[in-house]
Amino acid sequence: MSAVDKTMTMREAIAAHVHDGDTVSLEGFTHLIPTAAGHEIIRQGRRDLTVIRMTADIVVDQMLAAGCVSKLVSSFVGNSSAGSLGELRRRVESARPAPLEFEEYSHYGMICRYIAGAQRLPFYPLRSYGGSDLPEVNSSLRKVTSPYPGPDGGTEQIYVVPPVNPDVTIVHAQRADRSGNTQIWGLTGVQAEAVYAARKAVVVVEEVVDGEVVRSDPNRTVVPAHAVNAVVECPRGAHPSFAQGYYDRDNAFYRSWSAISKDKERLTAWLAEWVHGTRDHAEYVAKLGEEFWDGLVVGEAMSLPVNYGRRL
Amino acid sequence: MSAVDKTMTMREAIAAHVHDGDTVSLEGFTHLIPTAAGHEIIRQGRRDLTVIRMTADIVVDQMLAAGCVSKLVSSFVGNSSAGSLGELRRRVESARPAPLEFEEYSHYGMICRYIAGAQRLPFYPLRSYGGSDLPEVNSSLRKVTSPYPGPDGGTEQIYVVPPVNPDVTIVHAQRADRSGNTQIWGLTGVQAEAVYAARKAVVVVEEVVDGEVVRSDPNRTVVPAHAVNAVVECPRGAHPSFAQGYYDRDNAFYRSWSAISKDKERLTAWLAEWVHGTRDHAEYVAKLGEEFWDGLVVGEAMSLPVNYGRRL
Amino acid sequence: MTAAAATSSELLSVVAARELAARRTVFAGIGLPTLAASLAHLTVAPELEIVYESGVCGAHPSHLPETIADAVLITGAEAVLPMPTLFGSVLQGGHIDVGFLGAAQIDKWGNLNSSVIGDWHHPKARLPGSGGANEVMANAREVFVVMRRHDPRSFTERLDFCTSPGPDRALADGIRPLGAGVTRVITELGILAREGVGEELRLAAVHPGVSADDVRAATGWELKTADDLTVVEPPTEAELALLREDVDPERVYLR
Amino acid sequence: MTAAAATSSELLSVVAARELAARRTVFAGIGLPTLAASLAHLTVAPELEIVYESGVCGAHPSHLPETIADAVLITGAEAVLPMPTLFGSVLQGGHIDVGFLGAAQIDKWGNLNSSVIGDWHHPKARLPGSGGANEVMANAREVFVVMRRHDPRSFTERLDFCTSPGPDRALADGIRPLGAGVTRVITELGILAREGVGEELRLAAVHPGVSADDVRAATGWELKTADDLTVVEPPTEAELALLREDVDPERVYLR
Repeated sequence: MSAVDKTMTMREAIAAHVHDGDTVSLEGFTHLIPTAAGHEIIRQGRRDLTVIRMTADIVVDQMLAAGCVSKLVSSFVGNSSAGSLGELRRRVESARPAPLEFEEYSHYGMICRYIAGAQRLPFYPLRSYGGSDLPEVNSSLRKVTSPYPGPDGGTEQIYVVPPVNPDVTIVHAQRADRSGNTQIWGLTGVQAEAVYAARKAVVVVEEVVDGEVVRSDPNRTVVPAHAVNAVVECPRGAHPSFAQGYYDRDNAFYRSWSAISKDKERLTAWLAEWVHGTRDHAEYVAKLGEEFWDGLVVGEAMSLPVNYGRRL
Repeated sequence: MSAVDKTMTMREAIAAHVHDGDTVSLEGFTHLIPTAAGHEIIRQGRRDLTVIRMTADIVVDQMLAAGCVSKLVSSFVGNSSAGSLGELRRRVESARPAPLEFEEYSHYGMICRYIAGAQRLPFYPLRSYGGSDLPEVNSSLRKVTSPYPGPDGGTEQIYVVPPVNPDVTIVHAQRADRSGNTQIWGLTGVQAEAVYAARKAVVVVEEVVDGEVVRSDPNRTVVPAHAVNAVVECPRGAHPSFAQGYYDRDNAFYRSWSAISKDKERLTAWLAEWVHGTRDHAEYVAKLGEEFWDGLVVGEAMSLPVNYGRRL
Repeated sequence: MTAAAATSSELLSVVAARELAARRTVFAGIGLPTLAASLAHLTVAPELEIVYESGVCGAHPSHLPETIADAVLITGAEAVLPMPTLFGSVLQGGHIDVGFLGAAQIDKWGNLNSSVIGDWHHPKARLPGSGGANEVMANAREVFVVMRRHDPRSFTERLDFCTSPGPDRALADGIRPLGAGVTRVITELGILAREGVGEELRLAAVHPGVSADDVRAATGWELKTADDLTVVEPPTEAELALLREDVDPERVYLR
Repeated sequence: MTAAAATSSELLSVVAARELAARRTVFAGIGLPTLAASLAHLTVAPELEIVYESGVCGAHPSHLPETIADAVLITGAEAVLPMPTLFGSVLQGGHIDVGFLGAAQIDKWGNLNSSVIGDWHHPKARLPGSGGANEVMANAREVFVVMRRHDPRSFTERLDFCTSPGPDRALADGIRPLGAGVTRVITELGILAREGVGEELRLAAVHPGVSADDVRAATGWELKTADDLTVVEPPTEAELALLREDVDPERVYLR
């Protein structure tokens, strides 16, 4: 029933919902990484952010290099399988130009933190971490004794993680209606839980569509409007990652990032040219050029429609 | 990659996977209730079953009346909003013709038991039950102290439920391929968790479809093949409940059940005629007649297709 | 032309709708709660969204639904969520402003019984049980109860069984609930209200022609009366017209 | 016509594929594990399903995937699951027979380090960390490790950091894992193996031309040798043909 129009520009959404010192979750597992939102955070010069992201990859390295981030919470710090993150390694290995507080989990530990945050639970149990050194460097990994007998009749212990409740979660999606009903297909990752865990949520989409499009397939809605505060239309905003059915992954850019980020000067120049040097993501897209985008075009593989039925 | 053909008849599936004394979960929340499977369990004369079902409704009352069930685990015992379950009330209120062991939860407690069972957790926390009398009559509802400080800095307690791992879970769905990749739209309930919690799973479907149909929309697959042991094609097998896009709910039958089940003789006659008196669900469907089914026909409301994309 | 006098169902629906003013999300069962929420959406709470425990958000039903899982709620809805998400992230997550609950018995603290009459182990009458009621009570910001019948057996000093406890009982058990528990009880006699922890239900309003004494006589505990007891404003012609012509033209629930 | 001699990648892929005989589900990363699983599917494990931590089950990729989340794995897949379901119900639920893991360091108990070289707080080299490795180790029935480089720095007496512990370490911490931990380590020198709790990795097989002493010298702990040490059967022409013509014809990973 709600039909509040929550659309705004990326500039407006970041200005309204990301503040210095905030805890900001950016999710999207390989697919639909909210890069354009990260770039706008850089443009607006946010400082002292705690960034939460399962796979801290290129967009995190860029935000680190731009000086936005004082703390990182993550379960994988690397450039996919394509190499290293130069800035992250400098920050962690030699505190250059500043130390980075780092809270380390495993993937499922992060997922469970989001679930606990979304479900307002004080902790979430998982069968990870037994015997690992991770609890030694992360005091948030704790044990609980089950109140039920274990398989051998004795007591059973299990590790738990605490909830995470970001000030804001930003995700990228294929489409949403103006009130924020958000549809994702292909890999849906942990986006729904990351949104529900947050105090506020910004959804960036390839296209804003009519409510009728969303409502023709309500099972496709991964995040309902009541959990969304802002909807930003930003085509190609997930580059260099991909949007299933919209454009493919820019693997060449992933491969190039190790060399760019290894050299601080080159990295600074890259940011100056591609982020600070563009007014917004539309300019970044235009600067890459149509020929470039032609290389990432995907063909058609349409889902077969299903019948939701209509009372006669 | 797996392409094992798991299709079989309902008779074969129940004979192979439901045994006297088993714990059997039948799920489907108002939508897609596996009634035909319940009827075949009655026909095959199973005894001493523990039945797990969130909303114990008509099919459970029928299985109780047929003498199949010695224990019920549930969070709602009633005929939707259409009245009472006569046999269940006789069993619980006056142990006629035999007492019924009853383990009572709330809806979310049951959901969490399935999640814990699916995720192989020793317990699952939830913010229910504080101050309720339910823990007094169900010793499985226990408390755990969080290892993290509560909102006021002190310790925080929370109730937990134990996992449930049925011997077999039976669900009804719109369609599956021959290897068991199962697609549901409309209400998806807790079917995926109930299947993953079980040692074995039987999926009953309106139609078995080609793998290509399933694979045109992999996000629609609620239960993947690796979790399924048997696929049974049984059109209209969810009657008197409904299958979104296939046929509507038989509200008249729901309304009639209070009177049928209130009178033990009438209930016995109903079972004799409609369950024992039909060889299988196809006969039950035929006996209802085409005119009857015409009354439950639904019109078309097709989902708009989405593009999954194809690498060029 | 004067509208026909309001029926009991219409009265309860209109009064409940008014109490939803400015609310955003309501967890409603089928029947009077749906009518109330639909009317509120057309009047005092234009942004109101009904969330159904079956998993439906933002329904646009073509017909008045007969169950909380009616096929007409699904087709054309904005979102249909799996039940773990609905109960975990939406309800327990704290997204529900008002939950509607019914019950066989209620006590002065707004604790509810929907499980049994008599002893649980040997009940005189076995009722449906919690369903999601225990969760709605624990997690909705507030709970509205609509009970047609107002008599001392239903409004009781002592519940036969507490299915869905209010925050006072929860706190005594060492559990801190999210919401205020039952804040409004709407009956054929009037409205009982409480604001939150530590407060009893008090008589806040009576319907025209009903006295405070009538309500006290129909209540099984010593019912206190609010300082500013009011008389319920009867349904307006506009409210009745919307209810009769737009919300339930076939009078499925407006019996 | 004789096939060209097997490259190191081909050798490792073929040997790993053979070890997958009769397995049903494998959790594989991109690269050699995918090649091994794809070859096994065509040879010794026709029912094998590759599950990817991104959420893909039953992929039918049109092209060899470049990441575990490549768009070509999604289109035409049998199921794409949300990550909580994949990690919770599929992996932790116990549905994975074999998980493939890599690591910077491994010790004799099959414990793995993929986090740091040096001290965690001031690392000489910061590595990617666990990702899902900790979960794969805890929940897969067994774990295969493919490590090209076999030298004493990687096969070490003492890990700089234990990211993904085998069952012996887990049990010492009071946690009972589901699986056996690392059961096979496949390297350019041969195969190390252990069966489960309480057992060290032993040298089980050497590649042709490699001696047990060579492997011991390349291993940072005192490596024991299995009683029935064998020599690895070289890749057959049939295996190489499938790998080269069907699995990775463009030699994306068969470098």
